[in-house]
Amino acid sequence: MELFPKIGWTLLSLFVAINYGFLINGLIRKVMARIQGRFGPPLWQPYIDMGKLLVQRNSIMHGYMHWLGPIFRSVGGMGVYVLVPVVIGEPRLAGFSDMGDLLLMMYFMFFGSLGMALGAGDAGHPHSPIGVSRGLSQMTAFEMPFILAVVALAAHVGSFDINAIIATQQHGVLSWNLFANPFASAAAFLALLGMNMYAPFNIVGAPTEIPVGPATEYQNSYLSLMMIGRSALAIGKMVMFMDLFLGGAHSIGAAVVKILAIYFWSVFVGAVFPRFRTEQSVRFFLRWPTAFGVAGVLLTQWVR
Amino acid sequence: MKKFDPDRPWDLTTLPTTMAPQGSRPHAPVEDQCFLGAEADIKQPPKLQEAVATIKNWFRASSLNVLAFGTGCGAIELRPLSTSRFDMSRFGIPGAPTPRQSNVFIISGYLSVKTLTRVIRCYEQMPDPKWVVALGSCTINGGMYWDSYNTIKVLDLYLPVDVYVSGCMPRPEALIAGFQYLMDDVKKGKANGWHHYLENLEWYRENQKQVITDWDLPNYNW
Amino acid sequence: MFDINHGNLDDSPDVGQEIVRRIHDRFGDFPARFQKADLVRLDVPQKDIIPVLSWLRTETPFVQLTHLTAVDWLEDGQFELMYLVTAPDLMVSLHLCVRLDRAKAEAESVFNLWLQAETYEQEINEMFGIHFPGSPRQGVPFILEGWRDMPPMRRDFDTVAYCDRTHPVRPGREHQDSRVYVGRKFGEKGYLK
Amino acid sequence: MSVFDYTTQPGFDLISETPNAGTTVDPKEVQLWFGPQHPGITGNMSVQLWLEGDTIKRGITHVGYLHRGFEKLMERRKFIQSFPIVCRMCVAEPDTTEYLLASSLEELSGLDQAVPEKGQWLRTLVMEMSRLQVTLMVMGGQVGTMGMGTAPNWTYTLRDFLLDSFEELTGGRVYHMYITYGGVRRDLTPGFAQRLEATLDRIEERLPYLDDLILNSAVFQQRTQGVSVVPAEWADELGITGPVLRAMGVARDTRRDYPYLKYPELDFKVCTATGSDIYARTQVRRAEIAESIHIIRQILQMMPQEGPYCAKLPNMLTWTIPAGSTYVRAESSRGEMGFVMVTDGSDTIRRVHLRGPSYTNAVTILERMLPGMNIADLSATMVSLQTCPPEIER
Amino acid sequence: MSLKNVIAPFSAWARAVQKPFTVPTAETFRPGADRYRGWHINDTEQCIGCGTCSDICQNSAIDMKPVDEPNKGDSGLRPLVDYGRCCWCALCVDVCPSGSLGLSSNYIWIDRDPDVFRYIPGVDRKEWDSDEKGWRKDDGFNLVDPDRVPMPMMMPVEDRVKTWAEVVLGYTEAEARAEAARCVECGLCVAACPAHMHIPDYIAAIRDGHYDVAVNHIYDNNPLPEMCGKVCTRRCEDVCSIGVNGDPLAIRWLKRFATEQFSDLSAVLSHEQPQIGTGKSVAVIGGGPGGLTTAFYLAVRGFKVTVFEALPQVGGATFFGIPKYRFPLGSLEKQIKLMTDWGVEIKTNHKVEPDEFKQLQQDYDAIYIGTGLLKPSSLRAEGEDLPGVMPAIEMLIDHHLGKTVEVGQHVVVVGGGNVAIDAARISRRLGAEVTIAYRRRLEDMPADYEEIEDAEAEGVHLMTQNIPLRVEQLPGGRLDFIWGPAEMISEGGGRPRPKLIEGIENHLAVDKVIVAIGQKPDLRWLPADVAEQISNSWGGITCDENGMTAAPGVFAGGDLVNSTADAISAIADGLKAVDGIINYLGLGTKP
Repeated sequence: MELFPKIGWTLLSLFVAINYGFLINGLIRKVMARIQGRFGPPLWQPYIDMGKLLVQRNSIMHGYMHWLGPIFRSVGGMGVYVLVPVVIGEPRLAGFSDMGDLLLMMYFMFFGSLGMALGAGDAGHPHSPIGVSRGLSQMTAFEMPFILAVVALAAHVGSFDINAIIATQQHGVLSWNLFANPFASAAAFLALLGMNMYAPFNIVGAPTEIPVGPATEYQNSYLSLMMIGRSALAIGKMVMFMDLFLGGAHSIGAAVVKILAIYFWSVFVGAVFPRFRTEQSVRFFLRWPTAFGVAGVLLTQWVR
Repeated sequence: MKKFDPDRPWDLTTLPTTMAPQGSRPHAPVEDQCFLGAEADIKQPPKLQEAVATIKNWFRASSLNVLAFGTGCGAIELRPLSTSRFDMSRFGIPGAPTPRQSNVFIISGYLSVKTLTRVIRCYEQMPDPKWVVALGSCTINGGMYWDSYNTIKVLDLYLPVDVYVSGCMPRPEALIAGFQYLMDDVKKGKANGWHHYLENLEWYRENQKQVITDWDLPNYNW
Repeated sequence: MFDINHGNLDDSPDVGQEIVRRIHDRFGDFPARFQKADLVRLDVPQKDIIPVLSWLRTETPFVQLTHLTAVDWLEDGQFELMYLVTAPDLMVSLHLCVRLDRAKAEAESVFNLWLQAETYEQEINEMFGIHFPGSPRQGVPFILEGWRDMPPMRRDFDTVAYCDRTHPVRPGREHQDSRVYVGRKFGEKGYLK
Repeated sequence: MSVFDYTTQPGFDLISETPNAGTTVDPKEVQLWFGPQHPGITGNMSVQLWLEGDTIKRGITHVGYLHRGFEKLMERRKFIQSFPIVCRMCVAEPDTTEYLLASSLEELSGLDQAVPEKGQWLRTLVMEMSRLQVTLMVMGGQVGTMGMGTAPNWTYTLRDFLLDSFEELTGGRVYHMYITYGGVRRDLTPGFAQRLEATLDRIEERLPYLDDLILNSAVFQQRTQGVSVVPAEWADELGITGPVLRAMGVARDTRRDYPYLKYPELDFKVCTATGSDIYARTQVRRAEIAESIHIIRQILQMMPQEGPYCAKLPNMLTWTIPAGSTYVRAESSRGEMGFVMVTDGSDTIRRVHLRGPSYTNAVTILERMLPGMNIADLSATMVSLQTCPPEIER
Repeated sequence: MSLKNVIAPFSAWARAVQKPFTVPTAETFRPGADRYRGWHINDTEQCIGCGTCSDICQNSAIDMKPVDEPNKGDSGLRPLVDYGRCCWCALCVDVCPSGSLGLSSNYIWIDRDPDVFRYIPGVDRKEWDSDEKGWRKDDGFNLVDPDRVPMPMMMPVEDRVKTWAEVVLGYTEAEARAEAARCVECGLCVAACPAHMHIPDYIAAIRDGHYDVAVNHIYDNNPLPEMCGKVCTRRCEDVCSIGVNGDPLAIRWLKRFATEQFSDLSAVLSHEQPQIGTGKSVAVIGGGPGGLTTAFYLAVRGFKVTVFEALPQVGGATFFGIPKYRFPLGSLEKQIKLMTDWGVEIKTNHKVEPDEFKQLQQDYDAIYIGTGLLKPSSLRAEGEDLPGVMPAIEMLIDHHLGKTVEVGQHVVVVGGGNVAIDAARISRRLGAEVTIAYRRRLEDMPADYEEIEDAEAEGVHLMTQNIPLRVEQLPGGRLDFIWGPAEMISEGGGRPRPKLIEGIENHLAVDKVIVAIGQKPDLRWLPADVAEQISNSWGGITCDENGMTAAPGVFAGGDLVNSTADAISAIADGLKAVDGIINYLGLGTKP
């Protein structure tokens, strides 16, 4: 595909993905509300929030680094998304997946978080650095099993190319890495809990401890930018997990369902648990998930 | 427009026509300035301006983040309101943990002088436009603490109030009705206590300093 | 932790009577009032209160300071400190009341005996202006902030006058006392006075 | 320099261009204001913390944000006029203070003998219902401070069903103003017992799920076991009562030790747990919910259906009470609450002082538990100690 | 971390498929409970404006506001509630003596203007005014004491008729203070009392044990309080706010209690009135309560006052009209002694003649006429001239002057006023069987209800709806009292009127028929021209608002003027005349 149509299609796809992220966000609020025994806000509430954030005044400025935080964050999120192929064999929805590999994706994931951390740290409010330190410790912890899982898959395929990993899973459901390499999957899906920052791993922005953590001084347009970035990142991550473990998707419908299913895994856990303290969550990730990750790598070697 | 009457500071229909009071930051103009519209600079037809204002106000009214600050007794009814039984989030009213991200300040009853200092601080940290909902008798005329040495009696001498919800304490249902009232006002563009506060900052500051003896707040509002 | 003599106080049929008898034997004949099964009030002179309290704290089961508060007897020119000391196992409390001179409002601290007395004494210091030398938080604001007036719990502090001075109320109220209104309306007047 | 710097306000705000006067900042320390504007604080109070990372080095509680001068106000009101005030002393649990005021003045005036049987039963019912509703609230709030929304949503709703019963019986949801001198203000409504039973059934139906969510939850256990242990030797020294004490394994309960109202006639056990940590306190509260339901069922069965509910009162506008002083106590959901009441023969109270469990819990105990605590546990600890700011400062 | 504890919390997901707890949006504004404490309502018809709600409100949330159209007998005030103060404790409802105040079950009131949260319930119409639900007064919980402290009686009923001793014992100190403590100090009684006595003030003083203060308050506008304390018609108690739903405060007994505490009143009383009347003199004709009031308060101001009384004893109707078992002579004498001590000159057995009146007009600066009603009304039935038929007023005067009154074995007293009851009870004590014949129903009787009860208790037989037809002489000196039954018919407004049922004649054999159906004025002692000038159609005297008649310098008051025929009205007239005389003589500071 030519570059410019590709850019156009990717931007369109990104736009749709962000909207889908918003809807999923609304849906999750609904579902969370249901288990709590209430109706919850309307499905389109994230859009209204977004609109509201855009029409409110900003009243504070903590310097340009602070302002750049959400931009890093959204660039990171979008970077992840544009590097994943959403539908197999559909070049218009494949983004730039042929131009980058898993390592670049993970770089973007780190990049967003680190940029955010840098920006938030500039806010001056003690909640921000505390939240940042919590977030970074937890991130380092869950990256461990996640990287092990990715390494296991990459070792299996012999490449960090995501299209190659997808290609190995096209021999029926059982060939999905979810079943082909359950240990790596377990490691990755447990790490996903940490990535999505639902309970019990939502220590970063815990409202009852350090209200909204790193984002404590962000408001309005900054927040709206962060919402966009988070939405793109969430969909990007889900698509990545879909590609890595659920064999990708052959149609848009399948992608929608699989993304939702993967996302709901963390909601399913998050609704019923309180949160861990930082050191507990670090300890958690470095224990069973890491063990699973190591087992996944070993399994790959053994299968080979 | 009626003349601003210092004896009736709570009468928000008497907005003075002067510009922002002395001491306020130059970039806090009276015009509505936000990410989506530094429209004061752009010459737009009035019809369009009106339509844009309507849309903006609709967005503002439909997503009211309530600052989590239980200033008084009334805070106990905010819990049922925000949890399953009354579920205020279905009306688009979630809680917000920090003043930077909230739009509505619920003054849930009496304010001791010590709390008033914090309330003013939090109020000024909130981004404009922002609204104050005052609960119960205490905010109107002192309530049952009318002769207490440590509580203020008339809230609107110190902060602009957009909606009063009567009752001691108001039930969650009354609070929901209060929010609906506030939403209506916001949609119509009537609830502009924040604007009033900016314009009469000196007057408010003077009142605030009368009761707060240890004054360490800045004299401008940003 | 402490040498608590649970001794024969446990065995006595009426703990209140027994402990008062012992205090009388040891410290002097303070007036005692047996108010109910679990409460005895003792009026102790100021010089004896600390010895009585430390004796109770260290050598009897009356180990708990349930509260400490003050009363302002403005007419008598005195403050009264009320210590409620409880024997949690025996379920009996002693209300030890001490009168202080109001002009020289100072009392000895019991912080050394009970840790939490620091808060009680801090509050009494703030609210009544009674000074407890040696208590750790004397003079530190506890509840009030930026208070410039006399300690508010003193009887001669007029809270209404303070409110009138400091906290404006909403104008427009006007009250007619029915007694006065009716008298005036119907021409009530006196013929002797 | 005083460590009590009360000029700074929620968190640092460096933009305010006025550095917090009087504070010296250790470069390694972060100073953090936990409250009063804070979602994790139990009411309007604040804890000033000095942190190193997530660990608290030391801290000081600041109260007074809710001070209304109740004790002063009651000194200048007639006895009956004090009655609407006292329920505001502890917002969540108004009935205990109402009972304490009523019983202390009844004792001093000699009215206590006149309180009719049914009035006593109704008082007991209301007191126990109020204990139940607060315990439910705290039970959910405990896990709510740890970031789970599901359980608090349920328990607040269950509490709200109880508030419906309160509303039916007393005419008010939160401030009941029901227990007054000589008895209570109104009789039972027809069919009240059945509706209350239904509510109790509804609560009981949900309790196993709550157990699964809270006590049986692996994460909750990890978060709470061994956390914020109150040393046993503090029990007597600091006058700890209530669930905090019973979580140390000490079976003390004002209802049993200093019997009042109809509690001697009721069959209930004093719930204890061991460990003295947050988990143990939650266990005690969970057991007390079941026990309270059991007690309320008994009351509904044993209560006489007929009879007066309030003694014949003298003219309340001119009521005078002979001079005297007393101390009365009752078991609230937090522990022993007491009123020191001094009268001087006039028609007003001379001095009244509320002795609440939060007073030591939130100031003395909390401040001593802070060093070394993780900031994540602070909120949970405050809830488990059930600190209630309005009761501290009145 | 056991696996079981990891899995257990997931059971909560069962909740997700159940119905939410949330109140549906459509039902969000649920109605309050049946006794919810919502906004105030007030039945302005029932409200008496006593202000008790305002007194008990610890938030000072209730103001009493004058309203345009007050009802008769109330203060003209209505409560205004400030919802900037209210705490909805509903003590105002529970204390409301009339039960008019209530709380509705509405609870939503939202506004952006804080000034609107003030209103007068019932007057400012609100949508919840007709709410049936909400907090209402309950009989089982009373904040004021509705039960009067019972007045102890001297002796059992059966012994009473044998003696002339006083029937009522009077309160003890404890009882009086307990009774006084029931007062809510609304002041409605002040309006109802013709003399506007300072009732709440002296009751409060009695409550606090300051009886000297109480007596000073009482004497401030009543020189015969001990008499009033025993026999007053006490219109104050009729309007007493506690009396709406309970026993009214025993104001009369309390006044009696206070005045009986002191044998020497001069030592207790103090007066601060300036001596403006030195050199002026006033003649008071008729030593009844009105005349004595004028005389006393003018004497206090330094006037030279002379009282002319035709009977051997001053006191007028309070002397001869009230039996001694209700009002012992000693009480009266104590009060008269105070008057003479303070400068009133009293001339008894001195009947003023027409010529003398002219002389008095010249000798004195002003004259007060208070001769009362002495001419009995006629029975307007055949046989009223028979020797056994006698007017009650004559019988009472004779009795009090110590003359022997023959009543025989059986007496019928015609009438239903206090005079009739007094005549009946005196006859009963003289040993007769007594029947009272009254034209209307029992509840229409103008006499004091306590008097009626006491009379019945003493064995007086009451016959109501009984219209005398004629009296006939029977052989043996007895009389046949013939009467017909009446039915009550109401026409238009007004109270029901008795109408004779024709054709029925009942007979009653009696020894005496005592006629007590009222008296008329008798002005024959006045010079004809003066009488002509000042009298009116029914033979009484018409006065202006200062108490002055058409003749300059001649004032009048009491039964002659106001026809209400009770002592307290006469005292009120006397007080009016005091002001009138002072102003007439140009000594007052006119407002």
